Order: sequence, then structure tokens, then C-alpha cells
Amino acid sequence: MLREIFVTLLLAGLVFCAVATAVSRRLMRTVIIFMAYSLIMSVVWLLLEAPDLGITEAAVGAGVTGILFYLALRRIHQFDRDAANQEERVRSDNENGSAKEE
Amino acid sequence: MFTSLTDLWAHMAENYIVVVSIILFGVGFTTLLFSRNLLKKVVGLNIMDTGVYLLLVSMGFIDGRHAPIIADGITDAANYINPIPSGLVLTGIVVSVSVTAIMLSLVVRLYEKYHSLNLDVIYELRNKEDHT
Amino acid sequence: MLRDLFASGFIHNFPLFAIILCLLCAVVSFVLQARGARRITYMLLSACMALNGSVLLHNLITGASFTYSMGHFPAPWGNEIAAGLLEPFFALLFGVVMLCSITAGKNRIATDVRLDKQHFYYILVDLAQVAMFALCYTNDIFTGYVFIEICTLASCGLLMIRDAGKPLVAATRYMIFNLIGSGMFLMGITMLYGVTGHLLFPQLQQAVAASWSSGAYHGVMIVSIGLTVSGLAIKSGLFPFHFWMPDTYGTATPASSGILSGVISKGYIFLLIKIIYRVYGHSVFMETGMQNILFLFGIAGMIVGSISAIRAGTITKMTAFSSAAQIGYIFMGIGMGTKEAMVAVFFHICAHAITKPVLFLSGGALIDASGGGRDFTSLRGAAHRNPAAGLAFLCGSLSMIGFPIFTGFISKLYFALSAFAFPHKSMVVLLTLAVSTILNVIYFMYVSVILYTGRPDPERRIGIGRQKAFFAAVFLLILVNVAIGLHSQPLTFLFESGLQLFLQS
Amino acid sequence: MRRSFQQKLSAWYRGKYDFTLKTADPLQARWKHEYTGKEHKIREMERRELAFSGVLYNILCVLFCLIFIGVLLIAVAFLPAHGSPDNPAVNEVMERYVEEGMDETGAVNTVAGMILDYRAFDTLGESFVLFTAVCAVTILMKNTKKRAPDGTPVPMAVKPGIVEYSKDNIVKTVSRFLIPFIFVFGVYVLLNGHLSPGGGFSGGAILGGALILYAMVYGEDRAAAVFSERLIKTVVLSSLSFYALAKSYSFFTGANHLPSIISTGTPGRILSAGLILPLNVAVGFVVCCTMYSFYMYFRRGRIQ
Repeated sequence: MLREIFVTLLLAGLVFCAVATAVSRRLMRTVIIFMAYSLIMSVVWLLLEAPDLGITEAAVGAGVTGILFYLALRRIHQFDRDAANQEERVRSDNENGSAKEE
Repeated sequence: MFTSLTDLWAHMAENYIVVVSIILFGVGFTTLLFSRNLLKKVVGLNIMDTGVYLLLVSMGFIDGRHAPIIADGITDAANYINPIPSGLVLTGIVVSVSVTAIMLSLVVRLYEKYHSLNLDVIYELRNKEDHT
Repeated sequence: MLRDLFASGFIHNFPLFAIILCLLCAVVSFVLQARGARRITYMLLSACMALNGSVLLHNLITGASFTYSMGHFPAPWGNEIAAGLLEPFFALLFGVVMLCSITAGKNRIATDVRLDKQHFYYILVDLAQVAMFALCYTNDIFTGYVFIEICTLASCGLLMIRDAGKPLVAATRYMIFNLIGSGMFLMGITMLYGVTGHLLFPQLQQAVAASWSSGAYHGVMIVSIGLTVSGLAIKSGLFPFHFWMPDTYGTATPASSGILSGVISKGYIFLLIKIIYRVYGHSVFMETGMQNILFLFGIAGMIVGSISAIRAGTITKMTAFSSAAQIGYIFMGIGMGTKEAMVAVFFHICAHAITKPVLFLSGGALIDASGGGRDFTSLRGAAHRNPAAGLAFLCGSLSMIGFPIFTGFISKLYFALSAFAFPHKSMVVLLTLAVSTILNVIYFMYVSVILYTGRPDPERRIGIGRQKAFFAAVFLLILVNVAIGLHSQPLTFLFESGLQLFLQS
Repeated sequence: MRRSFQQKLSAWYRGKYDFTLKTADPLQARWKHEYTGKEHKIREMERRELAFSGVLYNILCVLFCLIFIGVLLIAVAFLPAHGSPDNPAVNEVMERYVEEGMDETGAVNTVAGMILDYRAFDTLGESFVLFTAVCAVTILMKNTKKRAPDGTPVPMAVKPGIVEYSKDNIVKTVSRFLIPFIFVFGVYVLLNGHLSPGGGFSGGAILGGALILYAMVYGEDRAAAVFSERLIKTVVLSSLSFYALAKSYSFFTGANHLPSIISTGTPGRILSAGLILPLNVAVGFVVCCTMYSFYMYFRRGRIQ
């Protein structure tokens, strides 16, 4: 009986995380919720008597997919920061340029 | 097919894990279709796939039986669950990882070129690129 | 002596040899450079053509299909490959089309793809080839799903390998649609497995027939058939889901768009036909009424595809939309469901697989000849600048229209003949055939006229000398086209007896 | 400004507002007013057409989704009961896998036996799905644009990330202690694939994770010094070709009913279960190299 309650709780957690990733605004939050989602999923595999899947989902799903999402986000934020520095450099050149012209 | 709503409701309550897997499939499917952000589409794709895998594994599960690892010589099939779905889903999980890796590298390259994750903006920029 | 060589049992291993050879060549060219990888792919494709050809001859001589269990365990436990008459023929056809597309598109690949990534192009062609073989030969539905995934990833790779922004956008859109399709296909397989407990075609058919007659899981069966069929229809670009076609085929290198449109969408359709006939069984499929939906979408695809091809601004978009129209023909034939209609469908798959790469490759050459401009104004008089490509495009469009000496004519003829045998919807079929052919004529002839307008100025002519590979491959395809067009009896016999073998097993 | 729900709904109805995403794209504002005269008219016509198709697209999509999920829910409710022993899936196929699985394949873990012996063709296709993914990611992410005049690839400037782990002492000391244990655990999971849950894919992923942690903490250059691109290519080549050849041997002998020289050994011992152990090791190597090259290509565009 305890197992039934635990499975229902985990499934409710799964649905909550799925809806949370769909609705959450910031991308970093979506990625972290997705990592939690696949962690809960690997425990659900264990409860469904499929230990092979539990290990694989934990190592491949939560582990590597999570890292790939995080790296993709970091590369995207890095482009933003480069674009921001680029614009600052251009603006500062214009200012020195215009300062020199006056 | 279903005599009445209560009968349908009873069926749903009985195997609720299958209903949850369809809810996950639905959430992933709608995120994939509706969200304009490419990264959220990839997350939605993953959730959709895990929904299908949950449905497949729930079909192999049998109450009161253990994981299909032969324990101290008992090879009678009556106390082990069905190993086929877990074998298939193992393949499925690795397919999901490879697909996610490719989609994420596409997203990064698109952002590098068009500086936007919004699919509509990318289409407009591409059409603008056509006309110039 | 030759007869018993081809009738001996050893030929049963050839499908396995072809698949393992493709896998090994894909892995070996992972460490090679562009030139080595290209040579290995040429050798591999011709070897696989020889292997499939001998399997086809073997089955023609013995007149029976054979199943080949992969591993020590027989059917319901281990995987299995089945080869009748249709499977080796289409494997051979797909191999020929791929080989001709690569040789014809060789120099465009060299320019479009960066030098240090060109060996990846040939790896992806090997992987697409092995996916095609597995889709043709498989006798197990989950092996079909795994090799559909390889096919999707390889075709997405072939699409995005061109070093520009637009192929990336097209690849993303292509991947999203394809992954929705394979998600639905997997959901269909899951429900089917839940209801029947089997994964191999023969056992699945018995279980489906048994549970259908007992009416136990009627609703679940219908939904699983719907999911499987619509999943594969999305992937092959049937009417409501053909939006990704103009992007995909428009922006890729001509060789890749030739392979994608000619071979890969046909692989999905051939797997769909196998699933309809070998998993659900023809009678069960007819009872679900799914074939009417396919019929309607096929007809809608024919009309809408041709209309949007007329409205298309560039030559590549036009060819892509015409490919959506031809996919509509094929699904209309599957939707009709009679035996003659299926023969017409096989003919049309054959005709489209041979003609479409010719159109894309010659289109690409014409675009190069007119300085990269894809719209019709800059293509004016392009055929004078590159007469070989102009002639190839003309022959391709004549075959698509259904000009008598080409294969397109034979497939449209068989569609019309099968329409008469079709009980009450023959008028709809004939009307759509006529309207669609007229629309084809409008946009193909419009382009051909544009290509041949203007005076030929000799100094800008690109002779055949500079494009020997292109000329050889494209005109080999046209030769095959004309050969089948003029002498189609053996092929009809092959398709009819192949269909017979399909229904028996 | 907080827009009322009604405004958001009508914005979404016109296909302008994505209710899930608030981050405004910097480029959208700048791109709007760049069109002039005639081109503006074309843009306007196209935008109206897009708006109309946007509205149609939204309604159609919502309708299609609701119907699709509803039909699935109803159909799935009538699947065989979850967990009952007399489902159609519990048939002679499953019984043979469990009952004769141990003596036919020698694997105590029937799932591993099923994956690598009964239905080995799927798993062969499976590792080639991974191989295709490596090829596609290399095509996309390999950054060889900037080349020094003599052709050597100019290293993509590894910009300092938000958090630089190699300088963070806590992470460094903990991982110096942790990485060996992850490696040992990965090797254990890999080698015991046929005895306990685990096998090629999960073991390889754990080893890949350990490599990624090593690269993250000790810096990519030290990791690249150890795992050069040539090493990864040869490992992928040798393990995949070994996998394909070993499996084609067992397919060939099985189909032609020839006795295969591979014995299944006594179950329970580590060196039992015939080909399953070497195949697990080969798949483990492929998965480990794949995960590591995914990380390196995403992190800095090249392995070397």
C-alpha cells in the first residue's frame, strides 16, 4: 500500500514539473526544473521494477541532458554578453571619436 | 466503445499511471507546438518522449512481481515482470539524448547567427535576408 | 550454372551483408578524409546494388519470399528480416538513386560543404542507406522505429551540412515536424504492443486479426492504427504537414534534396505500406475506414501542392511543392486500397524516386549557370548556358507531367485504370488526376519555356566536358526512366507478384 | 505595465503574445522600422497575411491538440489493466525470455540478455543512432572558422564563464576526491551489465559524466591533453566496428544454424554470458566518448 501512495506522489510531482517547465518564464528555471523532472522519472522507473532504466535515466537523462541544456544556455548568454560588450566598445569609440573631433 | 462516463471514469481511475503518461505526452506536445522559444520546444520534446516511455513501461509492470533479474536460481516466469518494455525504453532513452543533443546544437548555432530564440523572429530575419 | 548459383541458399545472407557493410563503411569513413570517404561510399553503394540485385534475382527465380532470423532465436523471440520481391527491388532502386544523386551533385557538395566536414556528408549518406535497407527489409516494428530515428537524424544532418544560415532554420523546422511524427509512431507501437504483446509482423497480424474479430480492444486498435499511419504521413510530408518541404528541399545542396525527396520520404511510405498489409492486414485496415482519410488527404495534397507550386517564386520551391503533390498521388493510391491502385502506387514511388533528383540536380546546375539567382527572371535562358542541365530538367518535367515515353505516364495511366475498378469514387479520382495533371503542365512548362527563351550566346555556354559526372549520372537516371516508360510489363509483373507475396506472408 | 488578462488573451488570439515567454528580444524592436516605401507595402501585405494565418494557425492548433489529447485519453483508458498478470503482453515471448533466458544467453539480468542477444539488431541500430548524433553535432558545433595562416585551428577564445570551476577551491578539492569513485562506479556498472542492472549505456554515461567533471574542474586544456581527438576517433571506430562484426558473426551463425564458438559460460560469474560482456564494454566506450565530445563541442567548439 505504501508503494501505491509513493508512486502517486511521484507521478503528481512529474506532472507538476512538466507543467512548471511549460509555464516558467526564465530559461534557466526551465532547465533546472527539467533536471528535477528527469530525476523524479528515474525514481519512478525504479518503482515500476525497471532498475536498468533507473540508472540509465539518471546517468543519461538527468546527467548529460541537463549538462547539455546548461551549456547551451551558457553559450547563449555568452553571445549576449559579447554583443553587450561589443556595443559598449562601439559606443565608447564614438564618444572618444566625437570627443577628439570637438 | 464506452458505455457511460462513469464507466470511462472508473477505467481511468483504475490505471491512473497510464492517464498520467498521456497527460505528460499532452503537456510536452503542447509545449512543442505552442512555445515560441526554441529551447522550450526541446524541453517539451523530451517531456513528450518520457510520456510515451512511461506508457510503454507501465504495460510491462505486473503487481507483486520483481525486476527481471534471476534471483538465486528461481527461473519461473510467475514472479518476474515483463522485460521487453524496459529493453525497448532503454533504446528510447538513448534516442532521446541523441535527438536533444542535435536540437540543442541547432539552437545554439541559430542563436549565434540570428541572436534570437523566437522562431517567428528568426523566420522574419531569414526572409529579410532573402530580400536583401 | 548461373541459375543454381542464384537459387542457392547463400543468397539469403545478402541483406545482412548489405546492412553490416554499410555500417562498417560509415564507421571507417569517420576517420578518413573527404576523398577517401567519397571513394568508400561509391564502392559501398555499388556493392549494395549488386547484393540487392542478386537477392531480387534469387526471389524471381525461386518465386518465393524468405525470412532471415537475425541471431539464434526464431521469429517471435529474435529480430527478423523478410525479403520478398518488392523489398529488394525498392532497396535496389533507392541505392541507384542515391548513387546517381551523389555523383551528379559531387562538385556542388565540394563547394557547399567545408573541406574538413565533407567526409561527414558521405558518412550520413551511408547511414541513410543503411536506414533505407532496414526500413525495406525489416520484419519487426520496433526495429522499424529505431531505423526511422537513424533516417531522421541522417537526413537532418544531410540538410544542415551546407554552411549557411538558411539550412539551419530549415533543419530545425524539419526536425520538429519529424520528431512529432516519430513520437506519434512510437505511441502507436506502444498501444499495439499493449494490446497484442508481439512486435514481429507475422505474430502481430495474427494477434490483431484475433482481437479484431473478438472485438476486445476495438477502440484502442483504431487509435493505434491512426497514430501509426499519421505519424508516418507527417514524416513523409502528406498534405496538411507539407509546410517543411519548400524550406528543406529549397535550401539544401541539390544532392541532399534529391536524396531527401526521392529516397527518404519513400522509405517511410514503403514502411507504411508494409505495416498496413503485414501488421494490420488489408481487411482490418479497410474496416477502420482509415483509408478514406488517406484518400481525402491525398487528393487535397495533389491539388494544394500543385497550386502552391504555381505560386512559388523560385525554381527550388516549385520543385519542392511539386514533390508534395506527388506524395499526394501516392497517398491517394494507398487510400483507394484496391490491388491495381497499389500497383499504381509502386509505379509512382518508382517514377518519383527516379525523376525528382534529376529535377533538383539539374535545377541546381541551372542556378549555378545563371549566377546563383533562383527566381525565374534570372533563370531566363539558363538552358542555353548549360544545355545538358536544361535538357535534363526538360526530361524530368516531362516525366512529372506524364509524357508518354516516361515512367510518369505509366503511373498516371495505372492510376486512371485503377480508378475504374474503384467502386463509387472513380469520378473523383479521374477528375483530380486531370486537374492535377493540368496544374503540373502549367508550372513545369512555364519553367521550361523560361529556360529556353533568349538567344544562345556561345561564349557563356558550359559544355558537357566540365560536368562529366553530372552528365553521366543524370542521364543514367533519365535512361532508366525512359526504359521503364517504354517497356513496363516486367515491372508490372514484378509489382503484382510482389503484392501477392505480401498478402500471403 | 501589467496587461490585463483580457488584453493578453486578445494579444495571444492575434498571435502576437507568447504567454510563456516574457523575455523581450532586443532585436524585435530595432527590426520593425527598417523598411522603406515600396518594400513597406509588401511587408504590410505579408504581415496581414501572416497575422491572418497566425490566427488560423492558433485556432487550428488548439483544436487539434484538444481533440488529439482527448482521443488519446479515452483510448488509453481502455488499455489492458495496469499490473494485472493476464495482460496480452504476458505471453510465451515473455516467458521464454525469463525462463530460458539464463541458460540461452547466460545473462542473469534478462533485460541485458534480451537487448544484446535476443533482439540485438535493435541495439546495434541504437548505437548507430548515437554515432549519427556525434556526426551531426560535430558538423554543427566544430568551430574551425578561424584558422591561423599555417592551417592550425586558432583556439576559440574560451571566455570565462559566469562561474569558473577550476578556480573554485571547494569544487576542486571535493571533485579531486570524488572523480576516482565515479570512475570505479562507472566501470562496475559497465562490467556487471549482465549480472545486475546497468550495462553499456548507463555505464558509459557514468564514465562520460566523470570525464566531463574532470574537464570542468581541471580545465578543458588538461582534459584535451589526455583525450585527444585522434584517441576518441580510434576508440569510436574500433568499438563500433567490433560491435558490428561481433553481432554480424552471431547473426550469420544463428541464421544459418551453424554452431557458434561463443559459450555462455556459467551464469553468475563475471566472465559468463558469451558476447554480452565485450559488447557492453564496446557500447560503454562509444557512449562515454559521445558524451565527452558533446560536452567539449558545446563548451568550446573542438575536442583538441
